[in-house]
Amino acid sequence: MTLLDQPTGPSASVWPPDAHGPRRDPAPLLPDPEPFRMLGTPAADKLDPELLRDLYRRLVLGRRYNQQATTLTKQGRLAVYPASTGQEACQVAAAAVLRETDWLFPSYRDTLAVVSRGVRPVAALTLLRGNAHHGWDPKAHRTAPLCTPLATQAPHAVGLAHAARLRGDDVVALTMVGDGGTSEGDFHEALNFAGVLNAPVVFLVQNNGYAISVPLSKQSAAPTLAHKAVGYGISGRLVDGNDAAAVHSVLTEAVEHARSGRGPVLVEAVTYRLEAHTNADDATRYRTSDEVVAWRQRDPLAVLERHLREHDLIDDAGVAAAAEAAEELAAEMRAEFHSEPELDPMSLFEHVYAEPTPQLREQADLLAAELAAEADPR
Amino acid sequence: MTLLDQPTGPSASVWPPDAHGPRRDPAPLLPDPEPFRMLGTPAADKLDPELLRDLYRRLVLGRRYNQQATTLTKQGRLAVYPASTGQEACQVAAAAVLRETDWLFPSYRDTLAVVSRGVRPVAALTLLRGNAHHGWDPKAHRTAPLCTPLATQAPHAVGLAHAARLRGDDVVALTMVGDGGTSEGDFHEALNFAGVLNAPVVFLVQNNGYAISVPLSKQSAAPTLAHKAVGYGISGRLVDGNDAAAVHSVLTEAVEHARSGRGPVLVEAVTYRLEAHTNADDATRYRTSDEVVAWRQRDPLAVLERHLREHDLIDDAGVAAAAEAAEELAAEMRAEFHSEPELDPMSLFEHVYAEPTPQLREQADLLAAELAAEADPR
Amino acid sequence: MSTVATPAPQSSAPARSLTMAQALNTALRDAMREDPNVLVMGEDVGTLGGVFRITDGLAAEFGADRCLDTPLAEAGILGSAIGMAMYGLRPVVELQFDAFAYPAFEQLLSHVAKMRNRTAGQLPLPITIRIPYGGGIGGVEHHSDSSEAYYAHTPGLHVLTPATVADGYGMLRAAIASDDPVVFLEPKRLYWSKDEITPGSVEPIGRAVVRRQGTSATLLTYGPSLPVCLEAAEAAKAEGWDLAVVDLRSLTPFDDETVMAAVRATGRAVVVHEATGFGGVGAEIAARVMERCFHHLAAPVLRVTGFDIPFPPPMLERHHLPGVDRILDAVARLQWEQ
Amino acid sequence: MSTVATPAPQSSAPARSLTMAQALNTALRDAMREDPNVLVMGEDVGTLGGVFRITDGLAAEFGADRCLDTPLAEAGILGSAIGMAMYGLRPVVELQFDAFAYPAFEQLLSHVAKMRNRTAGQLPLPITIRIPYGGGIGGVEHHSDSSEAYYAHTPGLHVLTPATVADGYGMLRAAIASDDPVVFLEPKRLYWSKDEITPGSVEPIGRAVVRRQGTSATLLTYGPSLPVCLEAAEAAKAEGWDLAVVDLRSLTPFDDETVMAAVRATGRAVVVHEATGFGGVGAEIAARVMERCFHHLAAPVLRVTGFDIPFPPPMLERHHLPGVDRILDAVARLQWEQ
Ligand SMILES: Cc1ncc(C[n+]2csc(CCOP(=O)(O)OP(=O)(O)O)c2C)c(N)n1
Ligand SMILES: Cc1ncc(C[n+]2csc(CCOP(=O)(O)OP(=O)(O)O)c2C)c(N)n1
Ligand SMILES: [Mg+2]
Ligand SMILES: [Mg+2]
Repeated sequence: MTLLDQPTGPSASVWPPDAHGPRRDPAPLLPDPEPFRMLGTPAADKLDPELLRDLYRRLVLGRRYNQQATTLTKQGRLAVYPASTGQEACQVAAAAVLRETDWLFPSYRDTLAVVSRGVRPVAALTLLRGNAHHGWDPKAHRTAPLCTPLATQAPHAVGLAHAARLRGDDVVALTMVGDGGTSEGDFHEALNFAGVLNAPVVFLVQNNGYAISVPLSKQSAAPTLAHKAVGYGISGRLVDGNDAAAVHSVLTEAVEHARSGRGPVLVEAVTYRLEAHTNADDATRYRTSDEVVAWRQRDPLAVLERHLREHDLIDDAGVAAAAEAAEELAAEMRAEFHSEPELDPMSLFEHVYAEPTPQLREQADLLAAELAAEADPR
Repeated sequence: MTLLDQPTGPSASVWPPDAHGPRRDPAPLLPDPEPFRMLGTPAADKLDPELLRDLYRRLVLGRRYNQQATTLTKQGRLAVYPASTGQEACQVAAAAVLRETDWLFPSYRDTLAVVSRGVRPVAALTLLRGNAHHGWDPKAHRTAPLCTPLATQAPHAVGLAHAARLRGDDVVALTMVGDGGTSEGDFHEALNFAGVLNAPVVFLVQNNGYAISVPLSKQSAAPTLAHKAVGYGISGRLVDGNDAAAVHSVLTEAVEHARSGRGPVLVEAVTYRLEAHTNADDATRYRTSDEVVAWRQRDPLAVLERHLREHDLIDDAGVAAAAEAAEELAAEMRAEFHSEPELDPMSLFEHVYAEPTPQLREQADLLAAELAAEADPR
Repeated sequence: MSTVATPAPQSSAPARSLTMAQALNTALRDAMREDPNVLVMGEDVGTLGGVFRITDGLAAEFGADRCLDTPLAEAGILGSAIGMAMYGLRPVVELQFDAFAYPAFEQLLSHVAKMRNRTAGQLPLPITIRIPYGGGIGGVEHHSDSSEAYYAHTPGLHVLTPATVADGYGMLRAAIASDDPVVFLEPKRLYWSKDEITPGSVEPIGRAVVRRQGTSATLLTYGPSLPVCLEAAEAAKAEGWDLAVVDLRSLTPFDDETVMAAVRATGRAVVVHEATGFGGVGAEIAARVMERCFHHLAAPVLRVTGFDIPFPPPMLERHHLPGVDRILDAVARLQWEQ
Repeated sequence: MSTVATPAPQSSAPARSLTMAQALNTALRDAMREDPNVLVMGEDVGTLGGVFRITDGLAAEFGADRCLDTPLAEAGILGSAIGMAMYGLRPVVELQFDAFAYPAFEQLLSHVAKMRNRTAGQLPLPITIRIPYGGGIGGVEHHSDSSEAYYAHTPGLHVLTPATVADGYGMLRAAIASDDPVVFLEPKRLYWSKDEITPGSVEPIGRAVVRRQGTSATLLTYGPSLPVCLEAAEAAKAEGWDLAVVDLRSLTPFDDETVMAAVRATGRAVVVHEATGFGGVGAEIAARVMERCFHHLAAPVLRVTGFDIPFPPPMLERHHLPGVDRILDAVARLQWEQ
């Protein structure tokens, strides 16, 4: 009856056949509790230098993007900005591993991943600028709107991936959730649905150690967040989120795993938010500068640049070229945010429904009359 | 600052100290994927015969209770009855392992556990009879009302257990959830809170294979439901839910574990609902009679009685005495349900708030006038 | 009103006598036959055919993928339906009972209701959310809530509730055909009501209908209270009142035109619904009728609703639910002497 | 009205000038000092002192157990608060923003609101649920909802919203002292408003207050719209209108007495709130005023509310929110010629 493969069977030995089976063998689902690393390990020697240089350019761009967005916020050009500074390796890798036909389901902090997916910064930042709720064509970019209610995008990713599979399409959905977001019921329900439907979804948890002020130790007592996978019969992977090569590698495998019908994957990337939660937050209230300094040593950009330099995979010209591209992006951002966005108050009544209700038509008339009176106060 | 012990530390080897630790070692949390059994194994030899006889008497009583409630339903004396026939070992053990000062948080199917806790059947069944929402003093019996919205009672248990701990009281809360209920977000949030707070809670999942018509294979792809524990840093145990001695033993350990401050425990008891979901359900639509027959072979009452007989731990007189006590209970139930419950329509306005609002007083007057007119139509 | 693609009526299908449950089932089946993108999902909808059998036989005809038994998690159900709709499917979600829709409230408010608006029309969500609602069937607590006010107050949702067997069919077809999300509230105590339907007929969204003409006063109602109001109107004849009865059918959008005309014609009105009165949909109806028909009214618009209490236990529910006598008492208070 | 244990006023504490945020903070601190059973819990309430700093310093004074940073899960927060209340604690729960209360909707409706009733008074739940709500601070989507209608329609909850700094203190004290659950809606755009308070004073639950006497018409409002209405009343003087302004303060219970008296005195009324109009609390107010004051009214009660749209992006919110002009336009439509 069903188009989909059922999850693969149990190892008959561990479970009596009459007891509501089949059940999976837990062993292959459990993550290695040591985060996967490549840079600085022998594994790095086998990496394609061009991939590393590409990741480096993306990281440089990403860092500059974060800086420019932060500056724009200080200038009042954005209503609020949750920076991903320090998390750029996760952001750019999440976009890099996806095909054009795959879908990304970002959270509010993931605008860099959206930009890496090809969306222009001014569009990616529309929500945070405050002129509209959303700025890009989600279908053209196969990128869902930024999601603010925590973890609520996770079931969307599962549904979309399942729908694509029903249609016979080769699509993977990747959704990004924070460590705090893993506590929400929606996270659980999404992973459970994904496991049962064997949907081609990758859940990328950026564990940056904090949910605003709340540290991971008050968020979860799990061995690692990746260990949550086993409760859903899906595979868990743990990766050093500040090692761009490792994140890229683990996510590439995860996406391939999902695409090939072997089921969803939960990836925990251990990283750190170097800035405050948003510009409105005061991080000194809940963490020490020592901690921040320690994590700056593991800045994903610095880590990768050091590797490239040490292995002679990049020269000053390469570094300069990356910086130049980043400056171009920053200049583009400044230019685009320089002009005030066009605003049409009457747009409030558009797209509430396919066609406005009689009630909305009345209300639109009221606003139109007010605007006319404002324009011509007599 | 905090009264409570923090969860015990990480094994330093598996996790870099700067990466949002401490993290737990997963190994001790993982359940043995083979359900724990005692009856029919050498472990049974060490069991206290009096405990087994006590469990037997409770099972006989429980079975009779289920039968009588089902009969009352057929007679229209209950609005609906979700029988726990086949699950009596879980029901009676859940009550038996608790101290008087502990709290029970049952679901709608767990009236037998409530009765085993000392609540009279007519009170335990009030909700299902339909004359009131609830029938016993929850504080006196330390038993929360039957909970219908699935898994929503689980966070209550966590909060109560945590509150008791804050007060310095030696209280454990045990909550009962079905296999289907484990899919709800509230289940996840409760386990996560319990793990983080290290609250003295035991989660007993009665996995009876179905959520109404939906089999476990469509509910979860987990190796076992007990494996979900690891994602919360709590201990998971798996037990044959039709082996009363095993359930009693595992739950006793779990309660002791929680009480001693070693943290919450998730116990999955694998069992089977021998009757339909409720009297309103038609189980033939979704399961074969072969399956039911196979499970009847593992009827918890038959399993224990066989054990007792084979080991000469009970004689015919003992069996007859148990049956007699059960008949007394059934007679009491018939008597209590024979009379119509007293109903006071004006009670609708009581206990909405500590004191009725002016709005409720007006509405009460309206109903009073209607009742007066009904009584004296003129 | 919402765009409703009117599917070609199924040949010249003859009228058939069905229960409301069967009419809804037929509507689902017809919609699934016509559009391969329509799929049904929820708890127990597949093998069992739903606890009220509204999805009976659909899994057999269309397969388990198009009539999907989901895990037991309402936010997950609605949340994954959102993702499916984003990919072009048209999910029809069953939430098993009124109170069991609450776990999906965040998905409903923060996503379903807003997605079209927040993406400036780029991600419409053609999702139908079927919810059996209301009392009158002796359900234990959490099985009898009337939750329409929560949905009607939420912009971006259409909120429909059929009161007749024919509307059960026609309105459900319209809901599924709508490109907007529809909360489709099924009065569970009318599931067993019987009447004729014409398969293939689609009721446009947003139109109220006058079920009974009358001259003395107008009863404004919907869903499970319609039959009660019609009964009250019959009984009122004995008192010399000729009551009009309007079935709103669609709470959002609201058919001001039909309602105001019906009230102006009589100059008196009573709103009737099962839900708790305070802040209920009846408040909106009474307020807008009085705003718009103030000088046509001989008396204030009165409301007959459930009390402001949690839904009572089965044996007491009849005292809570608006009945014929309570409606007639309200009609009697419409200041006939002045 | 609800039982309110009136705590002894703190000695002869002098009036102090505070922001609303500070007043709320002081109320929490005073309540925690007086009753060891009071505890505060929620996301970021501990170390950070809350994103609006309402719980600032409480963890330092009372410890992490009485000012508990919880995991990020609203149903879990409210659900565990229920268990704590069952054991005799009096939890004050912070849900960080309006739209982030929705995940807790099932716990709120199916348990918090009903527990006293379903157990015939045996399990009262003295829980205060603080929710910063409403717009006007340039918040991005999901940070500006006015969700009071959902709560006001739910029997078993008290729904309070302070509009002045003094009420921020006095009403929060009353909420915490109440043996019933209270949804305490804090107008976030008034957090920075400043005024004097008298520590120790508790406002009884359920009383509206006339903030401004007037003879021409009565504005009925609450929470974030009170200052706007007072401003409108000032501006109305130029048009020759003398407007009364009533601050409802408590939506449940509703103070019919004060409201009806204030409306009867002027014969005209406008209801003002930020929330979406359709099915909003304003509908209830307008309906009950017209039901009860029909023959005292020279014109229908009008409503000035947010439009029936999802809350707009920051740069457009001013067009959505009721402002002085929109209120005066409504006053002008109160049929002065007749
Ligand atoms: C349902 C919900 N509750 C609360 C919030 C408020 N909030 C916004 S971000 C945040 C912390 C999120 O932490 P995490 O998931 O770790 O992501 P990070 O900010 O670290 O990227 C909170 C509590 C929200 N957006 N949604
Ligand atoms: C939140 C919620 N959703 C749906 C239901 C309707 N419902 C009642 S029982 C049930 C199945 C429960 O299955 P399980 O948790 O396995 O418990 P069992 O009935 O097997 O004891 C369902 C779907 C409910 N009570 N609550
Ligand atoms: Mg985080
Ligand atoms: Mg079950």
